[in-house]
Amino acid sequence: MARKVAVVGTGQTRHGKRQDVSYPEMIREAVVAALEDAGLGWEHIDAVVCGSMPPPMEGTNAPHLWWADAMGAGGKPLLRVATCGTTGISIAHAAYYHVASGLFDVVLAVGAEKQYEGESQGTMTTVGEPFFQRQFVAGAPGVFAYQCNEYAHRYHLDEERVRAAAAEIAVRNHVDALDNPFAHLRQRITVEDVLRSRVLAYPIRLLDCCPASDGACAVIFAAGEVAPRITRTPAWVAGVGYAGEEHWVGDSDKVWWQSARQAALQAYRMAGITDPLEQLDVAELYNPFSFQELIFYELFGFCGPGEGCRLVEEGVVRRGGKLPCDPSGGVLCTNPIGATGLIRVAEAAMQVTGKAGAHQVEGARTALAHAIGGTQQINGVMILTSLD
Amino acid sequence: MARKVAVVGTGQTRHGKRQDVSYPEMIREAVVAALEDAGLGWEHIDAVVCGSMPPPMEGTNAPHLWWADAMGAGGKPLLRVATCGTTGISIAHAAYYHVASGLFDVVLAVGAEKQYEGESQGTMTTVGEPFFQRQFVAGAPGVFAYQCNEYAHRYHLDEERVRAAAAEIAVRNHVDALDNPFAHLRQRITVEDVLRSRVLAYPIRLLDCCPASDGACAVIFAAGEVAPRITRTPAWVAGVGYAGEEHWVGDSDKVWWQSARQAALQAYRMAGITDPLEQLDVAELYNPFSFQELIFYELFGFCGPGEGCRLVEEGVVRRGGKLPCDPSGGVLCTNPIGATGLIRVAEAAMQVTGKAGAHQVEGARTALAHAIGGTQQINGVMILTSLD
Amino acid sequence: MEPRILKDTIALPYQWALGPVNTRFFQEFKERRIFGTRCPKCGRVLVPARAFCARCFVPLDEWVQVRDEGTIKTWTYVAYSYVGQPMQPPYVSALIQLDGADTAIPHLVAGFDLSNLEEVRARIRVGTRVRAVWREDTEGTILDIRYFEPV
Amino acid sequence: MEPRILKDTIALPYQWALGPVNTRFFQEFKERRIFGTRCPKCGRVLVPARAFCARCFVPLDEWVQVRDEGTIKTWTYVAYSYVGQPMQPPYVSALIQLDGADTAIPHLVAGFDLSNLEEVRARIRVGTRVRAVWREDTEGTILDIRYFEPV
Ligand SMILES: [Zn+2]
Ligand SMILES: [Zn+2]
Repeated sequence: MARKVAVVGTGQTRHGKRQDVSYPEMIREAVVAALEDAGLGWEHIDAVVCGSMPPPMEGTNAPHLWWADAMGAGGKPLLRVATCGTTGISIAHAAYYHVASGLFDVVLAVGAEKQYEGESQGTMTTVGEPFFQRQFVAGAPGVFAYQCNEYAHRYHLDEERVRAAAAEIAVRNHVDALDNPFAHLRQRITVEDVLRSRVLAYPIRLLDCCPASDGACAVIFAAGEVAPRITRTPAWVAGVGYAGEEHWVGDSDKVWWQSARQAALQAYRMAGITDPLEQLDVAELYNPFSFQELIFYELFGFCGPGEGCRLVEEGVVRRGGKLPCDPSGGVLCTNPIGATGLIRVAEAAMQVTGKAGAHQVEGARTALAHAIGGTQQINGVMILTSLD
Repeated sequence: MARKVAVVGTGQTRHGKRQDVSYPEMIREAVVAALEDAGLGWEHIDAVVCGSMPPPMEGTNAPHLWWADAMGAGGKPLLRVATCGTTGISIAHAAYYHVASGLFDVVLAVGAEKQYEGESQGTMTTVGEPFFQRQFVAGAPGVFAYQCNEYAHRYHLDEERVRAAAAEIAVRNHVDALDNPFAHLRQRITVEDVLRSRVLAYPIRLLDCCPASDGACAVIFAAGEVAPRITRTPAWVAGVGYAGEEHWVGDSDKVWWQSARQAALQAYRMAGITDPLEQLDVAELYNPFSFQELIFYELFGFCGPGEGCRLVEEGVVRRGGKLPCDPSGGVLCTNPIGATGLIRVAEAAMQVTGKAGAHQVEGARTALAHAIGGTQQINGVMILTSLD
Repeated sequence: MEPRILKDTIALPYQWALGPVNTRFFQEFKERRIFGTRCPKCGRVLVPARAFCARCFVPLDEWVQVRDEGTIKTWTYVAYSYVGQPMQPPYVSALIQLDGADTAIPHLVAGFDLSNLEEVRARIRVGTRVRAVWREDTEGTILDIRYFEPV
Repeated sequence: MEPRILKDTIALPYQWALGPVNTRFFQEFKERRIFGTRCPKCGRVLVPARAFCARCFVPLDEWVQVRDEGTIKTWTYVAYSYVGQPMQPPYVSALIQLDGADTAIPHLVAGFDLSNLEEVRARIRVGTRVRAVWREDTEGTILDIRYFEPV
């Protein structure tokens, strides 16, 4: 039985094109915001866990060392975690293990990216091994477009229906982002705009696709014994699940995606969740591409296999519905990749503690945060709750 | 109080120029060796923690994904840790936290490097931030040569005496490596050879400097409840210490090096060590450059400040002495960087469980493993013991 | 004062060791033969040939030739470009399960007009049969197959 | 069969944002002025100028000019070369604490015969005083100082 752990503070930068600040200055914005939210000083932090995408993304090959001063990491254990797109949720998991181990009481988790400083898709292409796959991996859109096309075919879904549901998700995320002061894309769009936007990697069109963002997120985890002394509103870590996948892109099923399913089921088991649609109040899914979100509804048990479109059509997953998804506007509107998974955790914590402001889901008590990474190789889930 | 954790198995590849195998094939050599040592199957592993240097070192930008199958990581949590030179010890710490948290019983830690596949010093130069430091960071030898020259000056030591002690350390490591079947450099050298070898970055000469190695290491950590069922010879983690440093290379003292001192003192406190020279039986120090080892003797309390040379001169730190250091031949003879810190942990575990073969320190019960990383920014220590 | 930007390029050379299994695979590839390895435990034929099975963790040494024809498992039409892109868009990237293999490999599908998405959609779907079009002068790399074309 | 090697080069372009503090620092640098920022808490003058103090975690906004002369805190003579090396060996890299600063910066020491280590050792040691030699045409980069020369 692991030690109880809670999120006691979160901080985000304004996300977008942040050429106004250097990398460490951007990091510090998020760290200071999280410390202020928790009412802590940097001297109260026992250890720091941080991360971003592979370092060629920004051309600084051990960025945690450059960030150290901005995170107040001098004299503290400093871990850098880098699992690709999953990085943010991996940071959260690693920080959680630090505290759960009993060796540290208060741990700062920091994720960040400065996509405008390098070539994200060029870097991601070199994630593939050099002999067989690298030539054909067309950045992230190329990889995930495979999954989207296979999905529609698997369940014999009408392509137009899937297309419409994905467009609806894109529109919903963009509308929700207008209520999130940290969001990158802040523009009202219509289903027609989505369908008219140019194809990146079929079926993914420009407005089905996340932006490249600069930004950082910081989350403070504290042990059960100290969390209530730090804040009146701890967001307890109720469950964690995290699973890898085999290496070769063509070896395993990415529609009934084992690692995503396993990560969710593990987290549910730990959190005592047997009926996610009933027991979760909000979910921050990792949706860099609108279509993918349909798949996660199914893998996470919000509906049965092949039924994802229905949840969109019936309004179940929109704000005001039974299980609002991505009320922050999601990855689709904000994607500083190394921070993105951690932003899901921060947003989940904000929701269950009533701190989400204009995009607050009323009465939210239990929330799911999720991220994926690699060429569809890792899934991580964390469930937060205000219920003690 | 953290859960008890032990090392129950270790595995290393033959280190050196390993162009005979692909990266995953090399990884698998170490993993299979560790599983065999522990008498476990891959299905007994609950989670995998792995890492290497910044990925431009090998030009594969999320290598853990490529290694996944070789580590048996499918369907398991898979974390990639990358803290620069410290990576190996950071992997050990992170794997230890996993088990200590109570969430996992058996965790596989894997570190590796394929230095012959890329340009190590070119990659390490880009560890420096691009505005001020990168131009002047002459790879690892350049950074650590600063430390070596400052050391001699700080304590008003006769440069010839320091030079002789460092040469003696280089010779001792090379001799010891002959008894280590996994070692990369396997050649008998003399003090004269060291002094005649060409200068890389004064005072560091070629034979004061570690080689560039390919290689991998795997270590299996298990919870206190299950470790004794896995092996009759668990190597208990008695203490861990880990500390970061400020970012700017010219801001802090690298001779009386705070992060190294702090890491050791934390680990000693946890392990109940008050007199390291008496209580430690063997130490695997991170010595990519012969001179540095003198500094660690002092920081780790084997002697007082400025007294490092005496330990060499009096034979205290050689095999047969009071506290043999680097009986494996050390980093100086084998440096697959991402594995190197983990090799220190593996060697420490091998020593305290009597599994070190020809380089066994007789009767060793308690051992210290250590690694450093970044532009002198991180130090990690782990103490292993066979004493229950 | 407008914050400044510093521009530079980092270029590093690499030499990746193929190891014995990939070396042999590409040796056969040069002769326009495609091999997998069969797992003695789960029975699957894994393509490209592997040194070990990810699901059973056992070493593999039974080499099995598969056909250079197969079925599209999934695909995408790539119409955007980026710095560092290995291929020139537009192109079709697909996962293709070769006859005799239990896994699919990524490669290109081409050999017809790729300028228009709707025409591509008319030619390509999950399940479409395709066949390798080989280079004249094979070199032992994955690009010895220029692309797969619909049968 | 001899295992094969695949060779390639990866080149990627970057544009790093300097942010307001570095931008201002290099603006002054262009005019051959070197600035640090003073920490209101610990009183140290940090060079190059910083947005915050690593030890006190407070923002810094008091800019303090320091001299372009200082003292070598430590040094090395670099005589080996590698792919991707920014400078051409042999060269002397040193940490130099400028007069008025509480921290040291890395830079080159030159302006005399660098071909022989023993001659270099005769000129350079910890404690040697040095002075910046500036470029004629400054551009606002750290290389506007060509090197430091012994005084
Ligand atoms: Zn099998
Ligand atoms: Zn201060």
